[in-house]
Amino acid sequence: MSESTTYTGFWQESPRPGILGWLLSTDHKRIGIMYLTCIISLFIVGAILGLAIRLELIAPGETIMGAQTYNATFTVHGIIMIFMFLIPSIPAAFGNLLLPIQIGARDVSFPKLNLLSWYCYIVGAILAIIAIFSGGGAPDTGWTFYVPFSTQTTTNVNLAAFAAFMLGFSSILTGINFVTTIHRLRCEGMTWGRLPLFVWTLYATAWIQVLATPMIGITLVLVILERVFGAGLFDAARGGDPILFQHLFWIYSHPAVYIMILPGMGVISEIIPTFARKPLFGYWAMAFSSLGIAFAGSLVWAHHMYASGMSDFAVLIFSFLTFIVAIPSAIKVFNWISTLYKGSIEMAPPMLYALAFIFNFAIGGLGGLALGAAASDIHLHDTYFVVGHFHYVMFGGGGFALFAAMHYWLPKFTGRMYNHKVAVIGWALLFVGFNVTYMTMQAVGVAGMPRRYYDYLPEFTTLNQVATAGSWVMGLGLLIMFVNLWRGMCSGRRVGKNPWGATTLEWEVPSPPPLENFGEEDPVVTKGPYNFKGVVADEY
Amino acid sequence: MSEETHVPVPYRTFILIWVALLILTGITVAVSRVDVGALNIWVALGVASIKSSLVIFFFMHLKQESILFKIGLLTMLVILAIFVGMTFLDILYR
Amino acid sequence: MSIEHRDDTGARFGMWLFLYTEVILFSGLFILYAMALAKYPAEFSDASHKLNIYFGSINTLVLLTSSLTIALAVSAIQMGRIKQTLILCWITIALALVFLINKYFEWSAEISHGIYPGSEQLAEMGPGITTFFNLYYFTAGLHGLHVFIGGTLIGVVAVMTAKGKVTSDRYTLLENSALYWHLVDLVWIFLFPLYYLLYH
Amino acid sequence: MNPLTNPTAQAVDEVLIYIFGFSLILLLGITAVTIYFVIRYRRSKNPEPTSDVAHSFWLEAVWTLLPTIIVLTMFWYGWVNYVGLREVPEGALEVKATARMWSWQFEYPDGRRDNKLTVPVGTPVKVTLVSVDVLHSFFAPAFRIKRDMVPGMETYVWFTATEAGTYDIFCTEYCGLGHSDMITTIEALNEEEYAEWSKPAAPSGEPRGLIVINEQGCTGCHSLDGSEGIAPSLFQLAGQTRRIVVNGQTKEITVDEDYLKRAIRDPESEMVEGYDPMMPPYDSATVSDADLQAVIDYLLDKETEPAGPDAKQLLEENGCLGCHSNDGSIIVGPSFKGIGQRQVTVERDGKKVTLQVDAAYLRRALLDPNGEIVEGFAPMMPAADYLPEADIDTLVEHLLQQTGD
Repeated sequence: MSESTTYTGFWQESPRPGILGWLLSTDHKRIGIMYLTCIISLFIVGAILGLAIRLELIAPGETIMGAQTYNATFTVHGIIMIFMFLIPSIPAAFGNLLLPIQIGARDVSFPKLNLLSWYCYIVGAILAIIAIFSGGGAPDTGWTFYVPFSTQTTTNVNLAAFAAFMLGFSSILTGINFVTTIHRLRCEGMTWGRLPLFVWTLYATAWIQVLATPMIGITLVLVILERVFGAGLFDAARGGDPILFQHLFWIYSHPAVYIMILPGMGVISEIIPTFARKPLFGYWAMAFSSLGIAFAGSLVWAHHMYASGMSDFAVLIFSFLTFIVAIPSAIKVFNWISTLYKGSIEMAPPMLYALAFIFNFAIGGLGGLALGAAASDIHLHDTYFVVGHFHYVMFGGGGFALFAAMHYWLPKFTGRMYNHKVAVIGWALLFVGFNVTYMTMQAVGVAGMPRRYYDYLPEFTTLNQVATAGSWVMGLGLLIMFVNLWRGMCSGRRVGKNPWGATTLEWEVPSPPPLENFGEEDPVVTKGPYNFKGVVADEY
Repeated sequence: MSEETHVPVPYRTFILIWVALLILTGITVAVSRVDVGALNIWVALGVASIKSSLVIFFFMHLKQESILFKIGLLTMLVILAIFVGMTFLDILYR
Repeated sequence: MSIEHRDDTGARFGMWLFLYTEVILFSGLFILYAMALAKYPAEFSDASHKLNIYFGSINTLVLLTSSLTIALAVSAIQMGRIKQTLILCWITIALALVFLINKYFEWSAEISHGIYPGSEQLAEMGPGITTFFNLYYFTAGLHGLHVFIGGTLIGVVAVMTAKGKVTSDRYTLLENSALYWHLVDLVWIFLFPLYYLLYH
Repeated sequence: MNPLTNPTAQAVDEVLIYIFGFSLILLLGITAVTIYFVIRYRRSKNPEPTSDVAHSFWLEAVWTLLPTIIVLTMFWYGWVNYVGLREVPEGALEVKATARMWSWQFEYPDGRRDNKLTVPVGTPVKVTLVSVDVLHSFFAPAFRIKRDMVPGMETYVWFTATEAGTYDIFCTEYCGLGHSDMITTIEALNEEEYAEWSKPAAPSGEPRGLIVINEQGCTGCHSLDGSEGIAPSLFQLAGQTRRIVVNGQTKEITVDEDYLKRAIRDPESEMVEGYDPMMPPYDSATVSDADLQAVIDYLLDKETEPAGPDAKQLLEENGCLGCHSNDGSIIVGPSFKGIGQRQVTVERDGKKVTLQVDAAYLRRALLDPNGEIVEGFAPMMPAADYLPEADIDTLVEHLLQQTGD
């Protein structure tokens, strides 16, 4: 690729020069890069807050912050990580970068709407940050905004809830765009059976974004109205029902878990075939299990509420349905592992992250079984076991999938490769630190430590100290990973079209891809997405 | 990527639908004056569903749209029914 | 080399998806309504009597008619009758205004009776009636907001039609605004019997 | 997690062990197979894939069906044992637990209140759960029981302590600032200790006068708390003046022992103005002279009035100490130390006012705490308006005596 040392693809080609060329760009890749930048920045903020939470818990009693600060810290950590990092992470950042290229399109169906969606995201994020520093102080409700506490606290819940509303609106617009794009803009020959699995998972995710997100919108609006007008729709003294809030909240927020994890599964389904040089095992099972998870995921919200005072009959039904959702997830794990069978496996950094994903997700999923069963959930609910469990799924799953995607696709979009040895060191520290931290949290939860405690009884001290030490290893791993990726992007070795020997359409265009992706002629697809015959990896 | 162009719907059809909607509105009001117990709310919802079907299929041209639009609407309605119905599992048995 | 990419069906499909999100948005309030109705059937019936059925019925007629006019406007633009399209659009907007003015008088009357969210008079009527009116104000308020947005949207499209930017072979904008307007009508079709016509 | 012998813990632990056991086997299996494949088929050894099988109906059917069966057994086991947690055995002792920000109060059947849950070993206990402000949750890890406490709703848990000891109770539903301090204990006592613990409350019980009043059904017409009824209230009679009608003449008298005697033995001779003559006379066959004296003593608030709970106990029982310290440190609200002679700056209707703490201020602060907020503190104190007037007086008096140092 010597002739292209100055080639920079979409990074330079733009109707407008400079910063406006980015802020007013409707190019899906530029919007994707803007999302990625914001998401990673907010992730770093959230991670620092997370480390502060762990540091506070290094010993019983007050160590580095008081109770109010602690409550605000875990609330802001939750709001940032859920609404501003995980939900938009893979769908909005990598979905935007990849979806059109992978289906052979030049852009999404509604490029202007796509930009608007990014602005909604930014406005939401800015409002949330203003909420921390203004009014009655940073919100202290937890990211769940449970009533009646959220309607009574004097902290700045109104603005934070409105910020979450804006972020939800951004998510809806992205969802609408993706569903339409996948239906309307597939190139010639790109049948449903030839869609890369990442696209399938984005498709399932986009439907959840469209059909579930409005529910959190109206719920948060009602919390604001409750605070402003004192309406009492969730206030038992005025005829309301506080448990109904939890229903409305989880009707969205449980499917939201799948918004966070499904695209991650899609990423893993792309990476594993590439580094095993084998087609993904059970393509249709994988495709349909994504749709199955998306659908069944909207049937199980009340499994967050077994101890809430909900009816026992509802516990019965929701517990049953919860176990049904476990099955498509299990199928995915088995299919990924079967893909490895008799493959030609290369342990490149993306593959390491992908395998770590499977391990972490398996632990998270299996821990979910104990939470899905009614009797055992009664003990584990609202303890640190839950905190450990959802970090296994969200961070060990969604987060690791994002890191896998960054190691896999950033060379494509920057045209440069990072240092592999350093990447492996970062991965190892992250993986070990992660498991030490969250496995210990699960243990301390089984022992009975409730969540959202800034102070705890002395009997929980040892395990908390181990978890805190683990968080430092994890922090170091993250630091090494980010620095390595950054240096790779700025000054790494240049790569050609297809450094990994992968098969989907994005690897057939130059790195980085040009504006409108495919030059003069639209691509024509003639084979399935994971046909490795004759595909050779470029040297780098 | 097929482009479906619609034949314009004649004014007459729309006006007929409008008359039907007005008649159905009258029926809703009339039925609400008769006491049939818990059935009232179901009759009201039933008539409202018929009215909305007319609006969706004719005014909103769903009749002319491809199967994709219809499946999409069905999906949304199924999810909606799940949200409402399964919340009742708690409220009615508490 | 920006390519002119046009996909009218895609645009309509996107609009439908957006309408689904609107339906789910309203459904949050309808879920609360259903649960409260199951809990306080008699109180809801009493509260329903306090609403003015004439205001409700007139607004129903107004919205159904506006739905007709905007549907006719779409047919008109398809047939290239720009002038008729414009007239129909303006009638729709006028009906939207009638609806909002009607709503204004209805709400003023109720508020003057001390019935509004958070009022003490409402609290004295007991939890069932309080819940009914809270839901009524929030649902009708959200609906009113949609009437306003829909009317504005149609106004913008009408201006664009007058300027020749919306034409007989490029009318997706009008079609999508009409879809949005029909949604406003659909919500009201359910809102009307559930709030105004509840008898036991 | 020590092995526990109490029934609820056993029910939950069985399920936990079953699920964790299966999960461990599955996790080890998945991990072992993955590691084996990664090593066996590494690219240096296996440069090209040696199989291109992309699906297998039977294999996929097996690993769909097998997990389905396994998870359904988990579901069923979990549900059956959950039902056990919900069905309270007969003969359970009933205790009412009230949660407020951020304290616990347990009310026993004999009316006594405490901030710890004291139970006998071997007897099932049903705890009825209510909350007066926001969501809380009752969690006793040793018994594996948990239930949210929802305002406006009654929930419950049950457990049986099989071994004497002290067990933690946590609040597990986030409830704000003092959430992690909302901890108390279950004191499981063996038979003798429990009998000893429950003794003092039983005999002291109610004063004789009150028992007579209740037995005779006086409260059917006369309230004891000052509320108006079809007859004058019996609340705080001593020293009050009443306008009475004697033989058509209205005169004002002071309520005293003699008047009360006449009013009970021969009510129609002197009627309180504004009430109808409908009270039956109570002769000495119905109410003995001794009982009459007891009633009058009770009504006039003489010695037999059981000593009200002392102020320190009230502060503890009602969770005041969760936010207000006795030693001058700031927990959430201002400390009680020196409060009796303190000058405070409060915000009232948006205006700052500096005032000297006095009885009236303390009363306002207890009954309408958020009407005047001390500068630098958040308006979050729940009103103590559920306490009887006498307790409020006790508290105000006690607080005024806190002169610091």
